[in-house]
Amino acid sequence: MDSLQLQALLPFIVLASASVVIILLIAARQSHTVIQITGFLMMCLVVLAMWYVRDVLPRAIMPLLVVDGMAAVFTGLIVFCVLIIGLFSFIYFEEREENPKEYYILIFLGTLGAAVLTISRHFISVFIGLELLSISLYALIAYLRNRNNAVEAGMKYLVLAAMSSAFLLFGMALIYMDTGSMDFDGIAKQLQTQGHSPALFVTGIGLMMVAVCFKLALVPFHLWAADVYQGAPVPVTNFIATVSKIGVFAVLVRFAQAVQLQSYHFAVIIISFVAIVSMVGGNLLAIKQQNIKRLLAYSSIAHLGYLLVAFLPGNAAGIEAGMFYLFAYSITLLAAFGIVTMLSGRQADADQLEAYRGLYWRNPLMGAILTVALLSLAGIPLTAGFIGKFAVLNAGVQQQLWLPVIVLVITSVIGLYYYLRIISTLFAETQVIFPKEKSLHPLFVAGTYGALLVLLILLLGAGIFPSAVIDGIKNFLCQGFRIINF
Amino acid sequence: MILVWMIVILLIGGLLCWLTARANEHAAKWVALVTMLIDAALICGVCFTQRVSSINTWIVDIKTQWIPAYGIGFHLAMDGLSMVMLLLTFFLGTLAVLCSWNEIKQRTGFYYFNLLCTLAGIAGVFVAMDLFLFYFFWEVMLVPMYFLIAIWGDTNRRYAAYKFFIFTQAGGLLMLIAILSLYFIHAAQSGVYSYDYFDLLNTTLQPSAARWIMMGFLVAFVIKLPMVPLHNWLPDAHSEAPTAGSLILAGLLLKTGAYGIMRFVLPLFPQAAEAIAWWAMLLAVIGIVYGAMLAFAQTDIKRLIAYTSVSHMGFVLLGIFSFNAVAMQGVVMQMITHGISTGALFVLAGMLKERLHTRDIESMGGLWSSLPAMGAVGMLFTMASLGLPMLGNFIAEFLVLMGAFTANVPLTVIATFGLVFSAIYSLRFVQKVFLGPSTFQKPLPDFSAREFVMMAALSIAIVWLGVYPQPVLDMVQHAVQAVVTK
Amino acid sequence: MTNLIAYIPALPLAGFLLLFFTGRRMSKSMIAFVGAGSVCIAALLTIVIGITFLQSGSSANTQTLWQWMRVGNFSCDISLRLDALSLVFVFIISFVGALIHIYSIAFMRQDEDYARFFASMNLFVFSMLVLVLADNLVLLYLGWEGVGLCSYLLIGFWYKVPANCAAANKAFFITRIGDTAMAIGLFMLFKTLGTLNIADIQQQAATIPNVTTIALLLLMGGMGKSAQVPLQTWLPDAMAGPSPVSALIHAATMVTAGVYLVARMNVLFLLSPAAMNVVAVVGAITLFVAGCSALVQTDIKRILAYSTISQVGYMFLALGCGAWSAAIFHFFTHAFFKALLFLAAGVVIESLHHEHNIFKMGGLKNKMPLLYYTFLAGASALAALPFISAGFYSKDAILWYSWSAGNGNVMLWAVALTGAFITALYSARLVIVVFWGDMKTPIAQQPGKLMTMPLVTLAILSIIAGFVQWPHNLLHVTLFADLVEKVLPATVLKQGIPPELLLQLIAAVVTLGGAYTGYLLYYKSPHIIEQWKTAEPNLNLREFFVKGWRFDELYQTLFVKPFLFITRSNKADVFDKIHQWLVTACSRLNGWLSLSQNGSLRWYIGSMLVGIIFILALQFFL
Amino acid sequence: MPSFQTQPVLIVAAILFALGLTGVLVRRNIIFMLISVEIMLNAAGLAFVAAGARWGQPDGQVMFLFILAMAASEISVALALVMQAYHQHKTLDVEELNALKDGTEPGFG
Repeated sequence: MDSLQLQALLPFIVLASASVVIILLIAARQSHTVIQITGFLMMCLVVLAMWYVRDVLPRAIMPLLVVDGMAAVFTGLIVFCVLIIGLFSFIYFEEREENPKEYYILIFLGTLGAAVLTISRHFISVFIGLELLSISLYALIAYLRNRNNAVEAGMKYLVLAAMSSAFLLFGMALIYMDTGSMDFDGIAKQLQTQGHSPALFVTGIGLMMVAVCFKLALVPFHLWAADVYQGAPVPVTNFIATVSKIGVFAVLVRFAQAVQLQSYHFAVIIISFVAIVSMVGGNLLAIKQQNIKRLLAYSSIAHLGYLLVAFLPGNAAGIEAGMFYLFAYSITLLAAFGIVTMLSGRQADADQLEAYRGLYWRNPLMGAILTVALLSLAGIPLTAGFIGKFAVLNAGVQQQLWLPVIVLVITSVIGLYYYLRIISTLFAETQVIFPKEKSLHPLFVAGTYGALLVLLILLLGAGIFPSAVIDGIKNFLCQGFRIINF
Repeated sequence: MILVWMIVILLIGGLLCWLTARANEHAAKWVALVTMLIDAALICGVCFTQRVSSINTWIVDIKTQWIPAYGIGFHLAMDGLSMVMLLLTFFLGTLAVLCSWNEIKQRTGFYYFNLLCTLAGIAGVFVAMDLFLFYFFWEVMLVPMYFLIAIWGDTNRRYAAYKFFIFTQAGGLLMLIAILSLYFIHAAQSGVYSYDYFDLLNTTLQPSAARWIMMGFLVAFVIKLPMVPLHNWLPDAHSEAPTAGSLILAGLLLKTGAYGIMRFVLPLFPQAAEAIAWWAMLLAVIGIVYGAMLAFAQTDIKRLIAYTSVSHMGFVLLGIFSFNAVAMQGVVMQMITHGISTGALFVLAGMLKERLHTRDIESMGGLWSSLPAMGAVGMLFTMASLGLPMLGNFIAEFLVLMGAFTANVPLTVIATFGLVFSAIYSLRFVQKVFLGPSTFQKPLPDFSAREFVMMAALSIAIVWLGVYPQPVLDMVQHAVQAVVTK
Repeated sequence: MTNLIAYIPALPLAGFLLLFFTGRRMSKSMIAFVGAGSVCIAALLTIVIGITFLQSGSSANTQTLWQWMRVGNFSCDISLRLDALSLVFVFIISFVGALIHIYSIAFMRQDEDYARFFASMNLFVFSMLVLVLADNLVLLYLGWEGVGLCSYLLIGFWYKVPANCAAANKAFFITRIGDTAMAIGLFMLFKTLGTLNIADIQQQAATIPNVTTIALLLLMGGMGKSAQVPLQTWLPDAMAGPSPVSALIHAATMVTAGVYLVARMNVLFLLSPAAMNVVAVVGAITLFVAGCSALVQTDIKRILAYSTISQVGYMFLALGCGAWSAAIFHFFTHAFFKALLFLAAGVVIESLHHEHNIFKMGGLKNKMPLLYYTFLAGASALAALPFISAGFYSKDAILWYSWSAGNGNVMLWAVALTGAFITALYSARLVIVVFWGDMKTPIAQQPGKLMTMPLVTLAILSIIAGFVQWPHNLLHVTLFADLVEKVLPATVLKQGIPPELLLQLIAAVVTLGGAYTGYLLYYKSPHIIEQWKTAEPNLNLREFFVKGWRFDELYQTLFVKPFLFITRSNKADVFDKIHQWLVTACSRLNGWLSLSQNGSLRWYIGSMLVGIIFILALQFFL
Repeated sequence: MPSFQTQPVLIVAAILFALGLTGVLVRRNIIFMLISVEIMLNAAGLAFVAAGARWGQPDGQVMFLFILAMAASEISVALALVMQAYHQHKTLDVEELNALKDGTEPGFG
């Protein structure tokens, strides 16, 4: 490993050291505030490091990792999400009596896992990243063990995730057995040069797809999503909905790109099938849901289905569209869960729709942000979600994937109903006066509001002037393709 | 730049309303009124500085890049047709502000914000010459309209608002797919990625492709129009919306559908449109008769008027698909006069509701003696709605039918008998509301000065259009000719 | 003088606008001054213009006001055209209109909606003038619909009584059906000729291939407005309006708009013998059907209404036979005597506490002699008493032409003759029952000067108006025919028909016989009627006639009830059900899918396994 | 090519995997479910070792070590959760852990 490679890995090293720093701080009995600020600074440091190393990209660290433009985009997105989630976590945990300090260790470890996923080009690194992420999540979900049935949620996630890991591993083993390589490029090369036994390879891909679908909560492996979203603390839910999905999607994209997954008929069929049933199932499940966390879980099932439509073409446009979509989806969910966090009280999360009745009239800013977020989820213009959906449709129509595209359209119309349902609740008349019980550090309240405002500006900005984002993604991807083709 | 300014002024005015209402609830309406008047003055200025009869080209044309990555431009342009529609928009918009004056007592700031945003969206639709931009405005006008219905509507407002949004969104997304398909076909042919209307006009399409793509556009437009059997959102939305909402819905929103067909469907897909002309005319005729029959059956005054819109817009569809200049001019006239006459009836219904606190015509009656001026105006607009000569609607329907007669005799004959039905429901309306024994004992106030000004403006407009429609006909002549000759 | 034509309709329009906007703040005398004054000036203007027109000897004067619409290859203007035919109509409209307005000043004095009445009347006069002065069919249609509107407004003038509104609505609907047919006719004309200008149509008519259809469609329009079978049912109900309205709109002017239309479009009808026959047959049927109904009515205004239908039937008969000038002549005389009868009936009704039933009247001859004699003049004109009434000259011409004219035949003549008998019979009945015999209801008030003056004027006209046109074999005065035949084709006579004198004698005898029968039945020996009434079939027949040949009931079952049934049962919009069904389907699916989210970890594992198997199967079997 | 026969080992691994899967599916006790998951992981490990042997590479065994490490850490977290679950529910039956689910919702629209 030369110094340039080391340099390329700098952001990830900083990220890894963040956990260590937190551990040390806890050992030094520092307060929640200090840990929070340190965590925030560490994340900023990661961003700085990424900025610093941008010139050495793309760079492969054989055989496990590759840091390229695509990885940079995904990691940047992940780190951004974690920055925001970290801010929200403070006000969420500050109210609760449990000791929140270890939470930060776990969240940074999980982030590291997701970040590793984005740069992995080898089964081993995929596996390590994924497990790092998963094991952190087990603990994170059940972190507030005394409420919200958090333990139940953690338990369910654990058993199912472990099972899906087993599938992933078995699938990997089969592919390895078939090709003799665990390196993505190696597998690809092997597939091109010599005849391989389709049965092993196909089964392996199938089993791996199961694991990926599970992590992305796609139908028919979606059943955990609602329960876990509901049981986990709100920032953790937010983390699952954004960071873990970005990481897994990143590795999916990289793997698919390497082995040209979309050139296999069976793979296209599976992905189309999963995408379609996810769009239909997710939206239908959400229609009557009254619990906003569950509702967002179902909505994210549907959204990941939309994302797969962008993934289906397997070309640059599709990947760009997918990245933009993930970007839009992430900031939208960050904003939505941010509001949920803000409204969650000492006793319970604000997950009942009733708690949102007349929110706009009580707190116009929060109401407006949540409204914009929901409109973005529904894909209404002026919001990032619309451009995202447009990009996905763009990619789908270009490849003439009529069936998924039509299903996308129909299901997003169905989906519109439940977003509108929440929105009209936000604007409904209200008699109930909700007591304000928070007395937090004004800096953090200001910070949280600031974060929400930033998200709002991003949501609208990416909806009205998406060029900057799209061009950014394009530029980074060009770097990414260079390494893959060299 | 004048077009951009028109839209921007509306948006700024809307924001100002929102902000000023926090200081003073009454300030908002004055801000809104001034905004509308400025815009109305602008468009009148354009109208007078251009020599009206000689508009045979695009008067104002602004074209810049917006999202270059997708070939999306920001292209606004105006020809005679757009200009007429803009005149109508700002005329009715001003009235919408006026008729909300006393009706809206709560949350005025947000109300006027939404009102002006809706108008901005509508104005945008009429001048957008980039298909993506068109779609953008098309969707943008929905959200504030949704709020207008869902927040300030009547008892069943949420249901109506959902229905309105979901119906139009469903059509809109299909149109988006169609736009994308057209975009890619055009790109494949010319190598230029562009959503520009004038670029896409040069696309040559396979008949089958043209048919499908056209259907995508058409579905969106006929839902908005609305055409039976896709009209169901309309009665609910119209009857539940606040008065200004109904006015804008009936007066302007429906017109965007007709405008879309004239501007996009016919020029882009002339052959495909011709192929389905018979079916479109058939559905139009069904709409005319069916809407009239349902209007006759209603007891809710606003619902009744809403169904008359279904009937009247049938004439629009009939005229458009008869592909000749006479009918097409009639269609433009119908768009304007229907906007005025039905808008006036909705305003009238709003005034009645303000005084009687009911929309049920069974509980009205004999109001002419207590409200003579209102009775006279009501009679005037009912007569307009049943197509009495001397009033604008007659010109419109006469031209449409006369033009359509050259295209399809049997259907036009049936459509003409729709005039009998329109007489039946109109007279029932007058009789139930204004004639018969008086049911209200306490004295009711007749027009206030504000109401008088509104009704006078509408009455003068409708009579003027009936007696001297030539200026309007001249203004749109070239636009219509261009559509017809395609 | 040509550029003064526009002032004729403009004056009543100005009156209307003035009354419409400021009427509620005007005093009653001011209203009367504006309302009646505008029409009176218009009448004077008409006379001036008419005289100049006649002196100038030109065939037509056109005045174009402004371009109405020009679209593609279609253009039409707001343009007025005065020729002999229009002149006759304009004269009647403005002159009779002025008289009726004067009468109304007193008649409507007590009404609170004085201004509204005069406004509507003025608007009517305006529309009617536009109708007859229009130089293109679109403008004609404008006037056509305008008079329909005014008719509606005035029938339902006393709108607080639901029955009046119903009558108004009925009038509007039924005429609208005719109007719609007419509109289709206009579309067809435009499609074939590319113009709707009347002069152009007349020039190019020969090139129209489907002229019969067009003519019949236009006829439909005329039948609606002119209350011809089968669209006649609205007119008897229209009597719900004030008497001056009945006089002006439903007797003198509007109901003859159909006659005007057919006469104006004579070129088209001449090209189509079939259409001519239809016109004649419709007229014949109508005059007979309505005459029978008029015989048995008891409401004074309804009798007059049916008689109007019947008389307009004569006009149609004449038109259909090709006796163009005779039809217009009958319109001319009919306007006077029927307006007179209605106005007089209005006085009777007013005097007798709004009593409409003629059998509760009686004995007015001595109490109200002036009224009696004017009414008598009108009734004799209606009955067409030979020589002394205007009706004789016009109706005799029609009877003669119904056989002798190119399109006439003996059947039509026979029907017309029967009609003449019936007309004389019910005219006599009306006079005798209302004015003779014993007084049954006390008189409340005598008519004032403002009311008697128009009555007397019209009575005189009812007698002398016929002198402008005498039968050929008597004096051969053809002033009227000469005038209108500048525009209308001359009547062509057939060969081989009985001598005119014989037919005239028969007609005169029949008329007198009818009048005598009336005298016999209702004065001399009323027991005959009483006896006749005792028989069951006769009662049924009477009932049948009273109900206007049960046309109303027929339409009720054929159209109204099904329409009401369909609309009522579909009030909630059947298409809504489809959308509701979609919503329900989504809701169901949601329910079923929700069942899978049952919180059981083992179930989750199981379904995951199923998913895996499914995906693997998908891979291998596709 | 080494003469090592991968086929039988693979079949054994598959059987082991299926056994583990069956175990997860049929057992109600959380502990046993976890054990079954471990069996599945080990089956995958076995497959890796076999594959590594087939290609004469150490990678398979390396992977197995990773799997072991991951399984251990996972189980440690899992056992902590099991403790908590037992603490709260006084049972290890997974069927008792079903508070989180779709409830019956109020009416539509």
